Amino acid sequence: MPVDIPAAVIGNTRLTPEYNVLSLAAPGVAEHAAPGQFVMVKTAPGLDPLLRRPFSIFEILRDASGAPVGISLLNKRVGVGTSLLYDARDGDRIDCLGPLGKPFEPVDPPAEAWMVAGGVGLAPFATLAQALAARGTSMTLFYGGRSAADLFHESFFTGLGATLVITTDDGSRGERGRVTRPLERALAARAATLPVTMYACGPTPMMRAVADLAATHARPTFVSLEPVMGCGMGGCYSCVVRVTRPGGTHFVRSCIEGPVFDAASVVWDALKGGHH
Amino acid sequence: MPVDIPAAVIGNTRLTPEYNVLSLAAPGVAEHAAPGQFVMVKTAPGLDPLLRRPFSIFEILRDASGAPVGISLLNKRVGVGTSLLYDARDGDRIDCLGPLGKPFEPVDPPAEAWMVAGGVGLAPFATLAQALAARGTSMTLFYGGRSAADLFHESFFTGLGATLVITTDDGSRGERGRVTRPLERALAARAATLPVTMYACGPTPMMRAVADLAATHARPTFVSLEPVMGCGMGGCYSCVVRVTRPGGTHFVRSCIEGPVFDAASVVWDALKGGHH
Amino acid sequence: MADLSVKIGSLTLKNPVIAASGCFGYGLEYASAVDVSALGGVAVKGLFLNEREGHAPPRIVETPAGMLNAIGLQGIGVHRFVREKLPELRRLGVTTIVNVCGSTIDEYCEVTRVLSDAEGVGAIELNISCPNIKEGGIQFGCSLTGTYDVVSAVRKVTSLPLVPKLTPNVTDPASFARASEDAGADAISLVNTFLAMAIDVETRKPKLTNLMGGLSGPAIRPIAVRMVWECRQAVKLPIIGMGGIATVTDVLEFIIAGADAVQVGTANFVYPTLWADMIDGIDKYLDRHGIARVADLVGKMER
Amino acid sequence: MADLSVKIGSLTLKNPVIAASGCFGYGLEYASAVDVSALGGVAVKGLFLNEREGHAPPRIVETPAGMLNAIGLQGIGVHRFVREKLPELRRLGVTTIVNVCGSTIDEYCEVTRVLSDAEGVGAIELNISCPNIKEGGIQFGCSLTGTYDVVSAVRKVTSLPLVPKLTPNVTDPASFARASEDAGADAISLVNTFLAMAIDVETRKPKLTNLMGGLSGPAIRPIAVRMVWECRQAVKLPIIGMGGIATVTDVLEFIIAGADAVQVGTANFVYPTLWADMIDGIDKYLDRHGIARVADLVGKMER
Ligand SMILES: Cc1cc2nc3c(=O)[nH]c(=O)nc-3n(C[C@H](O)[C@H](O)[C@H](O)COP(=O)(O)OP(=O)(O)OC[C@H]3O[C@@H](n4cnc5c(N)ncnc54)[C@H](O)[C@@H]3O)c2cc1C
Ligand SMILES: Cc1cc2nc3c(=O)[nH]c(=O)nc-3n(C[C@H](O)[C@H](O)[C@H](O)COP(=O)(O)OP(=O)(O)OC[C@H]3O[C@@H](n4cnc5c(N)ncnc54)[C@H](O)[C@@H]3O)c2cc1C
Ligand SMILES: Cc1cc2nc3c(=O)[nH]c(=O)nc-3n(C[C@H](O)[C@H](O)[C@H](O)COP(=O)(O)O)c2cc1C
Ligand SMILES: Cc1cc2nc3c(=O)[nH]c(=O)nc-3n(C[C@H](O)[C@H](O)[C@H](O)COP(=O)(O)O)c2cc1C
Ligand code: FES
Ligand code: FES
Repeated sequence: MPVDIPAAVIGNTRLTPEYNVLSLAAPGVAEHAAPGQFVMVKTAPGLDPLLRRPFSIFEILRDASGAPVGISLLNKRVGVGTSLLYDARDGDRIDCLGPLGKPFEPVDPPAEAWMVAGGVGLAPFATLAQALAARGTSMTLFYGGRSAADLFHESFFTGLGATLVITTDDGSRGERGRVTRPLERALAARAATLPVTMYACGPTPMMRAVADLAATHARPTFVSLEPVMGCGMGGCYSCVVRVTRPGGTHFVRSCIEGPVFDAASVVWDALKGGHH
Repeated sequence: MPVDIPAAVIGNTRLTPEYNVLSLAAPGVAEHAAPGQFVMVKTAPGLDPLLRRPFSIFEILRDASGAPVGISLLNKRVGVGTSLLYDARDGDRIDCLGPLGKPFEPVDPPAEAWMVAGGVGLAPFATLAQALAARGTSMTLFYGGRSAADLFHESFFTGLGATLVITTDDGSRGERGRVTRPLERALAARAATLPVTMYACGPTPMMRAVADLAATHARPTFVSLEPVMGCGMGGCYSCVVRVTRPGGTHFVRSCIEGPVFDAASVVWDALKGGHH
Repeated sequence: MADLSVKIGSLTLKNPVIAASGCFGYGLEYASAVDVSALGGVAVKGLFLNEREGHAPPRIVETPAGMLNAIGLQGIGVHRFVREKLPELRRLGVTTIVNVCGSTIDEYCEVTRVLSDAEGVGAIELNISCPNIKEGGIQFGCSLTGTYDVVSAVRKVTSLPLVPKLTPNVTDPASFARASEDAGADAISLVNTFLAMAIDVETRKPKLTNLMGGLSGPAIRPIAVRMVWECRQAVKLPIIGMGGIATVTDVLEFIIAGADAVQVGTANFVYPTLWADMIDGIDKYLDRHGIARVADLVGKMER
Repeated sequence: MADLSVKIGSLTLKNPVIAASGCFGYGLEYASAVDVSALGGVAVKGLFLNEREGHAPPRIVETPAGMLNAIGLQGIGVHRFVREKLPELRRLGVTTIVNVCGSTIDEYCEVTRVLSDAEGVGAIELNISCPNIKEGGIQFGCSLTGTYDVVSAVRKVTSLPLVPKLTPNVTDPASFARASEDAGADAISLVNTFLAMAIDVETRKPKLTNLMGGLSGPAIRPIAVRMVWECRQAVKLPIIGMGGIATVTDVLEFIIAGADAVQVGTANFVYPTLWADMIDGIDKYLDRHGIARVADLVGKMER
């Protein structure tokens, strides 16, 4: 039951010259949002740019009584629309359609949840971590960034009881290199009898590497993909991803059958077009 | 020698729900501006709206030392672009090309200058009044608005020594009715031996009425026209006005041969397309 | 409250506002956000006889005030449509217009036959104008005899209102309107998208995997309005106009130019909940101008 | 510093960036704001033999990411141009391309003859594609034989580089490129504007006095790029591409699609001082990609 809300900007925290967190007054969206869902955002009024942009719902904002009043987006500027969102100011009106898409399904104990985030791929995990914490599922966040300055909201996750494993490309925080390296070691170290469900979001090569590890170690794994999306509602067939279904592989619309997919079902060779 | 400047908004005074004065940091424009000249303004970045909009230079802004640092615009919201300028905020960047067009030629004493302004047609007269005051030319401003709330900057003109004659459509200030009524009486009352030059800007019917009075009373009169302008530089031939020239009537480009025209030369029947 | 109803052959639409084919899925996708039965109609995604994969992504690219698409008519095929979608559309009270595709005249006829035997199809929109596929479509739509042949062949197999959808990628769309009229169409719809392309200058590759795509959205509106006006001068048939409609004003512009009804495509991607305001806006305009029926506004441009 | 020069027949341009006809006056209007000699060339406003009034205003209307114009080729005629404008253009060192109009083949030939006898004309751009006037122009540009006839007739009267300017309002622009090539053109330029219209829904009147106008600006760019690419596949002639170019990226897109040079029209209205950065940007791109000559980038799209 998505709604389209002319949301007012109620906060914009610029984290780095590239990343910001944009807070939007959008009660109707916040109310029904589930972990991993997204919104389609009109980054400017008028026709330039014309189309909306998809963003994961980062945080659910609540008032003093705990009632959901809005959402925040973790935005990385990569082009026109994300630059506009970076520059947005309090009081700007930003149309916001959602919540959209299939959410993550948070796993229950005794299974553990391992989240794997690369860069802005952290976005869908704040809400997932809350849902996992509420179930008492123990969780680990494998979080990779380019450098220490590009890692955010760690205390939010540790505050929920998550274990953090950090990597950076330049070694300025945590282990130097890919986030899949410590993940691989952790998978190798874990007894097959102890269940783990993995959740990954980030650059396509990272998600693919996680999917490969998942296959090798036979762990259920869900990825949140980020193809170009024209409508977010299943109307345009622009966002298709090739997945294995009974009877063969098919292009399915990731805005309504995703963005979260079982990593084992994704035909990775057919993935193209995202900016990651 | 027009320049194109990415001017920063340094002030926006909303006078009524329709009118505002927008101040722009644009030293290169301010420096060379003459009374009655205009600028072409990009009301928003990007492609919506695509074209610039023409605006009279209302005031020349100066720093403490008197050096020109910017200009202001008297803006009336009538559509997309003027609404954007109404909503502009400090720090917004607004591309500003100018100064453009043929200026008013301020008349010298003993001639008197009578300015006739209707609504936002006041815009080109602030700079003209300053130039007239500098020459010691005595001046009268006939200023008509819809109501008292729609009359602005009167003290600016009286401060320069101008006599003010006010009319409003609803009679809430000054005489009720058309601004051309007191003008007509004044023309009738003035001896033919006492020279007067008239300057008019406002809705086309008003300017036309002034031109008719000018012809009847044989007074040199200049009008500042406001046709749709695509470029402001003489490039597109969109802004043509039909005027009488040696050898017949011709369409001339009002951005470079105007916007100020000898009222007697304008073929009023051929005027169309402005919003006034 | 003005009379907003529109007749397209034997079909009466509640109002002139139809969701454009390919821009509204099979209609059901929007049922959670929109009262789809309140629309004048829903033109569903183009259907061939069998399922189709469509092109490899990226399938769309944004352009100034528009977008290119090369979806390649991914679809579930007419049989699954009739089985899986049509009953639900009927249940919801949707006025369903089916966009029919084919690689051959036989396929157009066969798809139409299946739909004519099904319950709940309001009209057939013959897609002879998709610029994104090699076989079928555009090869008929860019030739007058091709248009005539496919329309008259399909005409023979159905009594449903038959609406060929014309391409703008021709010198004289009005001649295609006439060919459609001659071949027995009940109405025409136009425009489909403009064949176009975009290149990534860093990679020097086309931005769409398919190389070319169709341009839609507000960018094309002035051309589409012109074509609707030209067709209005050429034929008596009802015209369903489209191309870049995003606001009530745009709808009215098409109607005044000569469209009996309109379709909204790309704008639905941006504002999927625009429908109620748009329909209401037409009503308000008619009331304000003292016009009793929307049909009285059609083609009423003055000079 | 890459080699930006471009050959159009016997004419060498300093760089591929030309001001489009009708969008830069006679060039001199911009001399106070721009170093007009630094441009690859200036295509001046279309000229008939005699002066022309043009259409009654309003002559333009803004549209989404574009504009319509129906100027109606107001102009001073070729004789006054040669007398009053050409000497100053020569003095400023402008590479002048004259956009030649005609109501008849004879007029095209006569205007061209006058220009061929004058000093300082770099090339003739044959405007057979203006959508805004009834006589001349488009009547040649929309017919293959018309195009062939006018180009070959003008070819006989001049040795200046001859560049027919093609209309996009046809089904297959590439066939017009071939007809031009066959008729002896030195290059082709495209696209002129798209025939279009806009209606004021409150007055129900066309927004342009002339009813129809030509659509230009970024809105049309993806269609123009497609047409340039199609023509590149069809002819060996140099191609001057245009339609919605506003940035260096747009210039490069046209070059990669197959344009040897480009023209910038509508964007000049918005950013009249864009030229230096645009030319510099091409140079920087070529350096960054290790391409020595802009000519080496022409048509180098990869699949
Ligand atoms: C379900 C989903 C959730 C997402 N969540 C987030 C998030 O939380 N935070 C965040 O910063 N980004 C997120 N993204 C990516 C974000 O949508 C794109 O970065 C954004 O659309 C780019 O817009 P732009 O105007 O800045 O870029 P453009 O100027 O349009 O293009 C710049 C680059 O971005 C790529 N791109 C353009 N549109 C999209 C698109 N719709 N999806 C993916 N790539 C695109 C282009 O291919 C190009 O390379 C998400 C994407 C999806 C599909
Ligand atoms: C030399 C000159 C000086 C001007 N000075 C001022 C000024 O100081 N203050 C001020 O408020 N206005 C001034 N104007 C008028 C101003 O340019 C228009 O009001 C403005 O362009 C409308 O833009 P918009 O986007 O708000 O309107 P749109 O949404 O584009 O259109 C709304 C209405 O305005 C009319 N319009 C559109 N463009 C123009 C145009 N370029 N010129 C005239 N009418 C137009 C349209 O016909 C339409 O009826 C001046 C115009 C000229 C030519
Ligand atoms: C993503 C997309 C898919 C489309 N698919 C179809 C289709 O399947 N059949 C069809 O006839 N037209 C299709 N069209 C064309 C639209 O129905 C419409 O003719 C065109 O987009 C112009 O209208 P608009 O500017 O309102 O989008 C498609 C358009 C888009 C943007
Ligand atoms: C106001 C205006 C006037 C034009 N006049 C002419 C002309 O006289 N001759 C001509 O060949 N093209 C003329 N054109 C077409 C342009 O040269 C160019 O082909 C077209 O505008 C597409 O380029 P653009 O999108 O960069 O403007 C004119 C275009 C505009 C906008
Ligand atoms: S984004 Fe339109 S169908 Fe998925
Ligand atoms: S506004 Fe372009 S010529 Fe005057």
